[in-house]
Amino acid sequence: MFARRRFAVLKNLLEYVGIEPGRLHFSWISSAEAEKFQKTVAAVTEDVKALGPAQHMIKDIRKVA
Amino acid sequence: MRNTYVPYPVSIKEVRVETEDKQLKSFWLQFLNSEDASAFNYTPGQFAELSISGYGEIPIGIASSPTEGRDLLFTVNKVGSVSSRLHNMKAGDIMGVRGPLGNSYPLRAAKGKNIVIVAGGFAVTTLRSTMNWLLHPDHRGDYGEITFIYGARTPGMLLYTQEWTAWQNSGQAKVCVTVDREAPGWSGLVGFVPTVTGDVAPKPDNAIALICGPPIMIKFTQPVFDKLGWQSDQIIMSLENRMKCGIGICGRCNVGPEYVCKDGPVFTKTQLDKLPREY
Amino acid sequence: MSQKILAKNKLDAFLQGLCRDQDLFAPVMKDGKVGWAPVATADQALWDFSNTEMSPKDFFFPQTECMMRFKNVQGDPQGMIMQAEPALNRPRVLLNIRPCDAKAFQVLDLIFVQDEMTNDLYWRDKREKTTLIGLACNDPCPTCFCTTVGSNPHGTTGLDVLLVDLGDKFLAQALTAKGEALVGDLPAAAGGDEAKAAELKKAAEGKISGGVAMDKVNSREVMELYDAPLWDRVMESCLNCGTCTFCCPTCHCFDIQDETQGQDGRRVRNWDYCMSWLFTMHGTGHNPRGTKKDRVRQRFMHKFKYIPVKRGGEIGCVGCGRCVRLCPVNIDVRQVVNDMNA
Amino acid sequence: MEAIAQKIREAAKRLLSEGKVDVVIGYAKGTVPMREYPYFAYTPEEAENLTWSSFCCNNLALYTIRRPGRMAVVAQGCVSRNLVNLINENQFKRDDLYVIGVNSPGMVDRRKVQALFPGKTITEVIEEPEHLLVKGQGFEERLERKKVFRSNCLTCVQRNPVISDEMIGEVGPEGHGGNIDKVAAPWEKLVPAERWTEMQETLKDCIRCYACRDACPLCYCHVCFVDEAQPQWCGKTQDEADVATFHILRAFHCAGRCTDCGACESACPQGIKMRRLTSKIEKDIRALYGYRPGMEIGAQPPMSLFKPNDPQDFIK
Repeated sequence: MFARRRFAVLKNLLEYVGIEPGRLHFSWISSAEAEKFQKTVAAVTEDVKALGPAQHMIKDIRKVA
Repeated sequence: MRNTYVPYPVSIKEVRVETEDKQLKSFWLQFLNSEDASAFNYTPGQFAELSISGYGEIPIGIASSPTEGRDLLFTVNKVGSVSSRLHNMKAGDIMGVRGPLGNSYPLRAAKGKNIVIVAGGFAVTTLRSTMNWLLHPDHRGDYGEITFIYGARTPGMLLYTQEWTAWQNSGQAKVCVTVDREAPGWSGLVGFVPTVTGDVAPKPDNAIALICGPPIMIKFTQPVFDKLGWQSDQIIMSLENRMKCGIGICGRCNVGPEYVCKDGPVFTKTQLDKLPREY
Repeated sequence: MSQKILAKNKLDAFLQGLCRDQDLFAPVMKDGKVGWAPVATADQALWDFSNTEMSPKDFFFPQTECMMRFKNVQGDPQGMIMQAEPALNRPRVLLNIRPCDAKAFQVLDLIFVQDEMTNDLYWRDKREKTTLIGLACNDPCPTCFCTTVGSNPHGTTGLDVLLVDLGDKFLAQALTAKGEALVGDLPAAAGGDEAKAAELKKAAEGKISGGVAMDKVNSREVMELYDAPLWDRVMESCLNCGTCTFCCPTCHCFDIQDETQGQDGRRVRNWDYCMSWLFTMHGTGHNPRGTKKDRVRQRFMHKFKYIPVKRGGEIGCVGCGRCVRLCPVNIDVRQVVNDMNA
Repeated sequence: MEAIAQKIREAAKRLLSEGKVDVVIGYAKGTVPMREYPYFAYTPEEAENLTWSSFCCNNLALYTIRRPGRMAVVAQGCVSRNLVNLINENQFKRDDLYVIGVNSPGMVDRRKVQALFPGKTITEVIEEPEHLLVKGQGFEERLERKKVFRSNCLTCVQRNPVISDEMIGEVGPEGHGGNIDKVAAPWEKLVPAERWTEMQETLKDCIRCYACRDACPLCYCHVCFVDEAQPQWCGKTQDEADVATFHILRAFHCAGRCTDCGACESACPQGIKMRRLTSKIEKDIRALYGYRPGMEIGAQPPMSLFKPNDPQDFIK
């Protein structure tokens, strides 16, 4: 429940700085909800794949300064 | 002109667990290029930066003696990320060594003198190097009496047991090894290093003392030497500080005007008395 | 070395000559701040300014510098072996650098290059490939105190050429063979020009109002200064941030770290600072400079006592006044040193 | 201003000579124009050095952290709000603190003043009731104070201290007419693709000196996340990803605690406007949970609280 507030603020902040909304997900899943867990993970994976590689917050160390 | 930040590539030749708590391991390292091995000219008391690509470097005293050949021995305590990674490495793995760095024990200047060595815990590494160097047939004749005092918490925490046993048996040096408390199977000395040093009572006449150990041991050993009439310039200590560049630039190990990595790690007590205790 | 005249209407031609086979940089105005940038013509560069906000030290000692690279694969014949980054491929000219900043590089030379082992090739390579054309200060600002720490508004130390603004022209003084090659073809200065430059120098020196006294700092023992009570007051407001060290032309502490990305790896050095708690922290948890007071004291002791003791009296400060201007809590180095000297 | 300063000195002298506090933390006149600094008066004589001007930009609440003994703090609205924060976060007891309250006239941004005189050196700034008389090498000009306020002072809603044991001078107006919601979170207006670029542009001069963090009275962790070595959360390089990681996480750690006091921007040697990040969070906390930090002793910080009906439309 505390996490709900923190994630609400974090999600807004990340979108505010230009990180795509699809990269942060939040769900309530009980330890008994195996099927929901499986489905959520599959959905998140799909969403992130669709977004492609992240453009921001990635440090490319191969780049010559 | 050599780039002294670039480590020499070496491979791990042998790994040995040294202590019962498995926190200390010894690594014998072999240079990949023979010209690097000849460039790496060191004397006892110096250290090197062990480099693990992807993790970083750690300054470690050289435990081998140049009299033992070209391979290098390091005994490493597992504390940070580099040493933890090193503890997970195995024979054949490639890493780097940068050095030799720092000054060394003033052994050549001490020719003709008696030498007292006091070591506590795993700080014994560079003193192992020193003992091997001193006891080598080329050097032993240049020195008077050699006393080696070494203590650890328990018998299982003592490093290089085979070697100091051999020194003891050879009769070439007076070897006093102690553990903090009585322990099953231990028939040697019991007591803290300062106490044992007081009992052995090394004489200051024509002698130098090399002391290396944790701060608490040094703190209590110093007064013992004072009481026995030793002068500050006869007492030589090796410091440890956080180091990075190892060549006296980056500023981390700076103690007063001195850089432990370049001007040290070996200092006389006379020098240390004039410095802030930032070590 | 020769004294030449560089007419202001000949500046563009002079600059063209400079950037023919070198990269040319000069102070420029960017977003209301004076900073360094590449220039090609005279009007892109600043000729009338006090000094750049930050020191130009990052030309030789970048805040982040890749030192080596390695292939991050254990077992590969080339794997895990460090290879040094290549040297600078083009020489550079820094135009209109202030004498204090040039002096700072010479102080740093004493630290980065000492002997065969302490021989920082990254620093040295860039130093050797860079020509410094200084611009004398005719109007030092109220925070400048160069004359009291061995530097001068018209100082020549570390420079290849010194330009003195005489109004309609510059007196160009060649100070090294490198400098001579750049200005040798310019017309010679007349006696009056040199006299005018000498007058401006005197006037500039006279404008330096505040400063530091070092006589007692020099004569006192390290431990006497170290144990002096002043540090309890100096450290009170200090934030232990890196502002003073990062803007300082002589601060040079750094950290080295490894970074990996798949099969690629590099060893990088980054500026670090003695104000940071982490800087001296041991792996065991012991910290030899564990308190704010220890860390604040280190900065001043290092510059005004430790460096002079170790480097033949050279002070680790050139009096540029940047830390005085930028410290978020106005810790004024002049006051601190005068308290050390009291 | 000088009248207020005089009263602050008198109060400090009285508190110190009566032994009510061990130290009075206030501001003293800086050695360069427009730079007053945090000052610690331990004796009535030292209290003579205290001052009050348009350039009291450091947040003195910072200095109460881990400080033993009884202390008095000169506090305008924002400083008092941070004191309340610290009391609510159990950093010290209200009883150990004596608040010398003072209405903030709005503090002046020295960068805005300097920007009016590009390339020139300001040697003196004299305070007048509504103006500043700026003197420099070969110039002299009178500026309207309001025109050079720090941005956060323009939109401040709490100029009087929320707690005080003694009020110096009059209680003044709480705001100055600016509306925070008109300027907060400036990137919200942009399309997502532009936001990252704008943040990079804002942070491009950052030198990682951490003055923003170190000047902030919210930052009192024993080990800050950027200083953690095992694991290292944030790279130490000047790469934009490392710089952004530091600023985003720092801003996030201020969630529900930031009073928009502006100490971070005032401390920054590079003039970086990091409030573009923190103002977004401040705005969200108000919108989502109706909370303004530091307004009330005993208030529960919103990030360590929940209500059953908290917004959750982002949860799948």
